[in-house]
Amino acid sequence: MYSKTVMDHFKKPRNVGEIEKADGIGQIGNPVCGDMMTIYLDIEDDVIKDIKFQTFGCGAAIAVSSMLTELAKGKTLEEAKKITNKDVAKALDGLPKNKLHCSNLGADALHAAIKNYEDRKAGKVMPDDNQEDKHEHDHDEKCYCPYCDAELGDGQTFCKSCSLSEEEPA
Amino acid sequence: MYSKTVMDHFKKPRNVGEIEKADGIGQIGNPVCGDMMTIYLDIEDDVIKDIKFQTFGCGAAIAVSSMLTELAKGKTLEEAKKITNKDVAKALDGLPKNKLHCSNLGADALHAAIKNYEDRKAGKVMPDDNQEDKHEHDHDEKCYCPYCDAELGDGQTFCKSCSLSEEEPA
Amino acid sequence: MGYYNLDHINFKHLVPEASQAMIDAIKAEYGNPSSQHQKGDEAREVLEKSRETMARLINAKDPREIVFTSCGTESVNMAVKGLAWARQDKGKHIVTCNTEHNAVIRSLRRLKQLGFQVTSVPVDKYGVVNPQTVKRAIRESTILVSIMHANNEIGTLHPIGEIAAVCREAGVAYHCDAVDSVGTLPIDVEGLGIDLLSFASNPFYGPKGVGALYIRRGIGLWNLLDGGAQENRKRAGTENLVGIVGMAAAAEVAMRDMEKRIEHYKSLRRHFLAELPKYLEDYLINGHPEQCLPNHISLSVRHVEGESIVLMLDEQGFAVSTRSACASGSLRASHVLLSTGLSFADAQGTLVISFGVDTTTQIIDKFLAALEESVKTLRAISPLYAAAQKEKAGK
Amino acid sequence: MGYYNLDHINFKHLVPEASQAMIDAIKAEYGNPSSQHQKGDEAREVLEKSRETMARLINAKDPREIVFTSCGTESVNMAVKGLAWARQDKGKHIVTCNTEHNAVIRSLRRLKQLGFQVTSVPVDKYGVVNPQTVKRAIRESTILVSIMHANNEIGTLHPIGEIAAVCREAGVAYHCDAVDSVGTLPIDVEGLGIDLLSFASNPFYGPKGVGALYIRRGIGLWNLLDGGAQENRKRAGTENLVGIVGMAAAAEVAMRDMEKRIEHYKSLRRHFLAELPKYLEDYLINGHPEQCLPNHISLSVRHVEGESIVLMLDEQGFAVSTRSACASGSLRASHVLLSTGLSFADAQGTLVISFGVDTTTQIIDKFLAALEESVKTLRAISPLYAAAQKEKAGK
Ligand SMILES: Cc1ncc(COP(=O)(O)O)c(C=O)c1O
Ligand SMILES: Cc1ncc(COP(=O)(O)O)c(C=O)c1O
Ligand code: FES
Ligand code: FES
Repeated sequence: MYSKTVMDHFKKPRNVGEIEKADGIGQIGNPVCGDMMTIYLDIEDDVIKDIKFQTFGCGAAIAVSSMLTELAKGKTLEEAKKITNKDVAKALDGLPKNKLHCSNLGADALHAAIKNYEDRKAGKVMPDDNQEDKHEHDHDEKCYCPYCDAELGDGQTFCKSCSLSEEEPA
Repeated sequence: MYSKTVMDHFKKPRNVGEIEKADGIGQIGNPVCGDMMTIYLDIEDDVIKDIKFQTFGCGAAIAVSSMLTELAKGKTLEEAKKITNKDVAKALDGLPKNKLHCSNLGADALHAAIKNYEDRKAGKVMPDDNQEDKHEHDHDEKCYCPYCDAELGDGQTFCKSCSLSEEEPA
Repeated sequence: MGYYNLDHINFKHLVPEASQAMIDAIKAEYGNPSSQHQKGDEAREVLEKSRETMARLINAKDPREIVFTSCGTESVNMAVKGLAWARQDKGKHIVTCNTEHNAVIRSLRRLKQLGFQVTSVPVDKYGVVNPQTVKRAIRESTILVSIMHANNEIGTLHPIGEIAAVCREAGVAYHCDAVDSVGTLPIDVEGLGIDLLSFASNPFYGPKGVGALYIRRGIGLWNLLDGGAQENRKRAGTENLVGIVGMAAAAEVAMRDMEKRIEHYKSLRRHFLAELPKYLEDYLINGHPEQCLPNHISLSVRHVEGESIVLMLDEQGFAVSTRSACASGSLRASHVLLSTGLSFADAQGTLVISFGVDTTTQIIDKFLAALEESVKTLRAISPLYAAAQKEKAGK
Repeated sequence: MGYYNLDHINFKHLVPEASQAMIDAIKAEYGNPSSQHQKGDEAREVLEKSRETMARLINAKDPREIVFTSCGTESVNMAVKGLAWARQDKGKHIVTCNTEHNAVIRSLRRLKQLGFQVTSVPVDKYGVVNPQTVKRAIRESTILVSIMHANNEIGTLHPIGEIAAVCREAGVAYHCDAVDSVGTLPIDVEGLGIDLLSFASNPFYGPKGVGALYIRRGIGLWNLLDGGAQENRKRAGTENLVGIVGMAAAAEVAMRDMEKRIEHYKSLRRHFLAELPKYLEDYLINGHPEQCLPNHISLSVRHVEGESIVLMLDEQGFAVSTRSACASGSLRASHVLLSTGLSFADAQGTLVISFGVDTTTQIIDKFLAALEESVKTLRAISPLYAAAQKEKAGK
């Protein structure tokens, strides 16, 4: 099901943990979705000196987090902003179709953390404000309902026909 | 599928053939139905001295004809009239459900032949008039559509839902 | 006493490759292809490899266009009902022909009960549908055409490429019940432009009770079996992996040996038809003389009834049938034979003789002798034969 | 490295009797049960003997009340859709519960697309339906109640006898999806008064992809598979005789060993639950503590996600699952767990552990050690665990 690279990053995730006084924090996903990811950045001269993550999620989500931190480490913010979800999936030698959704969390969380750093610098947010949960889809990388593989539109996390309840119980 | 007795009568049918100057002839069934049976009677002092049959039909129909002639041979007309389809089936150690239909031909043909004899005596018909094709069902012995095993009403040979054509071709 | 199978349309033995593959699969104890762990991976691999084999067998572009089912009947029901439901908003009219298998006929009858309309087009005396007749039957509201490839009673092949072209032009989906031809004759769903193709494993010496449906990419169906996510979400239910593996193994052999088998069948058929007049008179050969299954003969023996011949031949060690067994239980004259213009009596006297890879000309010769014998006995009992003889004598 | 199966709800090996029966069937080359000759007779006999075994397994009065299918899903689809169609003139309302298997849920969703109405009743925190709630949900137009026996995710058993009584009183047909209990627990369709009962072969160590449906005499269904005359005209299609024979052999063993197996399962379950606190904290056991499958444990490990635990345990040689595989492919929190009141996060962290006849307390001990290890690793990564620890420390 998973590529060797995915399994390697799942079994030995790189850069796990929290950075005590992080310069930027990005959090994305929620348990409803099944995945939650927090990215911590330590930034010096607009370069990502250190990056750590915490993830609640499936094997793919953990591997994506790990790979993402590897890709971002040492990069300038401008470079890091260009990392896409597709890059992460590619670096992992691909992900199963119904996991592409999860993989989309990775770059989103990184970008959220960078934005958090920039917003703090601009005085827009207090250091411990949490970033909003946002889950947009790239237009080049389609996103699929984790339930039925139907293609999802922007912002959707499940396709409509897979909504849970049949009818209000009597 | 068939009992030993059925197979025996099928393989070695008794009383096959035509009686040249028969005193009574009964014919029943038609090729639409898949079975046709002709019974020839040689009657002396109201006793069936000889009986022969010709049958176009399945294994069951042939065995039924053969067994019927065995049962009827030597009987008085009054006795022979009492032979039912059920008696024939019973003497054959039973018939498959979807063959009960065919088995109903046997006694019907015999009764038709006796009636033909009596009608001739009464001057109602010429010796070579064919009896009408009649296929009624006893009320104690249910009859089933040979196509779908649905129970049939009196006079029906196939159940309505099994009628052949879907719709007139374009 | 030996027992010879000349009823291959209803029963084929397993090729050794298939039975070995099945026994291996039983012993391998594959896991559940849907589960998340190692045991599941292994099973998934075997399943997907089998799917690829199926795609090759009918030249499907993408293995995901193949869905495994539990038999030809399920494939047909899934295709016909699934398409009708999926497109019911576009229209409720379906075109078929008069000689389809019961799987198609009764699926359509079911749909009629749910408000669909069906037009059944006639066939010619060989049992062939004219594509132009299909074209004329298509209306604004037509959503589906379902016309089989090889007919299971008379062996006739319909011009499915031309029918597919007519459907393509009209924007109507085309389903082809190819249960009796896939694995025997080459089929190319891409080249022919077929949208839905039903087939089964046993006709090419695979296990019974395993089938598949080809669904062209982009053709949407409602599932017949709703539930879990198996078969790319097109057919729920735990897979019969043992059967699927057997089907794939049989398909590999079928592809390898196809030409050789066809040659063999053709020579048997020629032999049979050439010898037959020496043993029998007053008979008819049904179906198209060339456009037909190479291993199939439909023979109407006049003045006797088919089941009684089958029974008598069975006693002598030969299995043949009156019509395809899946339709049996019916004692009525075959709708297929009547559609080609046969009389009721002749239709009732019809045998289906079908050859297999093991059939030889020696077996055929023995069979013909037994047939001669049986028919003689039965004609002696038959009132129809007696009448025909009298008529002849009268002339 | 050894590999231990603790995922028996998704994958059971074949009992030797079943695999031997299947291998024998493959070698026996049975004919087609529908054909008219000797080869057919033999096959028919084997088929009918298997049907009698099934009838004994669930105490059906008459073997003709059993129809063989290709899986549990087919049985469910046939029962639910077939009854709905057959009774649509009487009414179009169906009652079910919130924790059914996808086979039922999606069959009902399909029927909704065709104009039926569905009421889904809630369950209590153990996942049990209250028969009185079912009674209140029944309306004038209700034609069918479909409520499962053993839930496949949490193992909870519903009071199906009481539900059957409610249905009987209301004149409504009762279908029970008993895929996960038949062959494990005694079931008596006569005694309980069930009208339709779906079951499958693999849950009692028979082959995968074989199932059966019990249809009480007098209950009319529309066929799901229309076509030939097989299965007493209730299910068309060439039979998977190899699978059916395997199912029957497994059923014989299941009947013989049922008590012994249940005792074994119960002692394993006791051991597991007694030992668990030594290895793990912050967890929940889902389902009813007594009215449940004896070989099934649903365990929610808080603050970690289930699939990642499964994957990690797989690496260490243990197969478990997050939920029943037939539902997998879904990454969403389980509707069953949410229905019992679990939070999304806890539901995401749920494992299904299920024992088989070969499971031992030694295997369970090894498993628990591996589980402890895996959970520790994953909690170290988890933001939810970190937050929970902070909160605890703060208090
Ligand atoms: C409760 C329940 N119903 C139905 C099914 C479907 O059965 P199958 O996978 O044999 O189609 C399952 C699957 O295991 C199940 O657990
Ligand atoms: C033309 C045709 N279609 C469909 C079927 C049904 O296939 P199965 O018996 O595998 O369900 C048959 C039966 O052999 C057939 O001959
Ligand atoms: S982000 Fe993985 S399923 Fe929603
Ligand atoms: S009398 Fe035999 S089928 Fe009609």
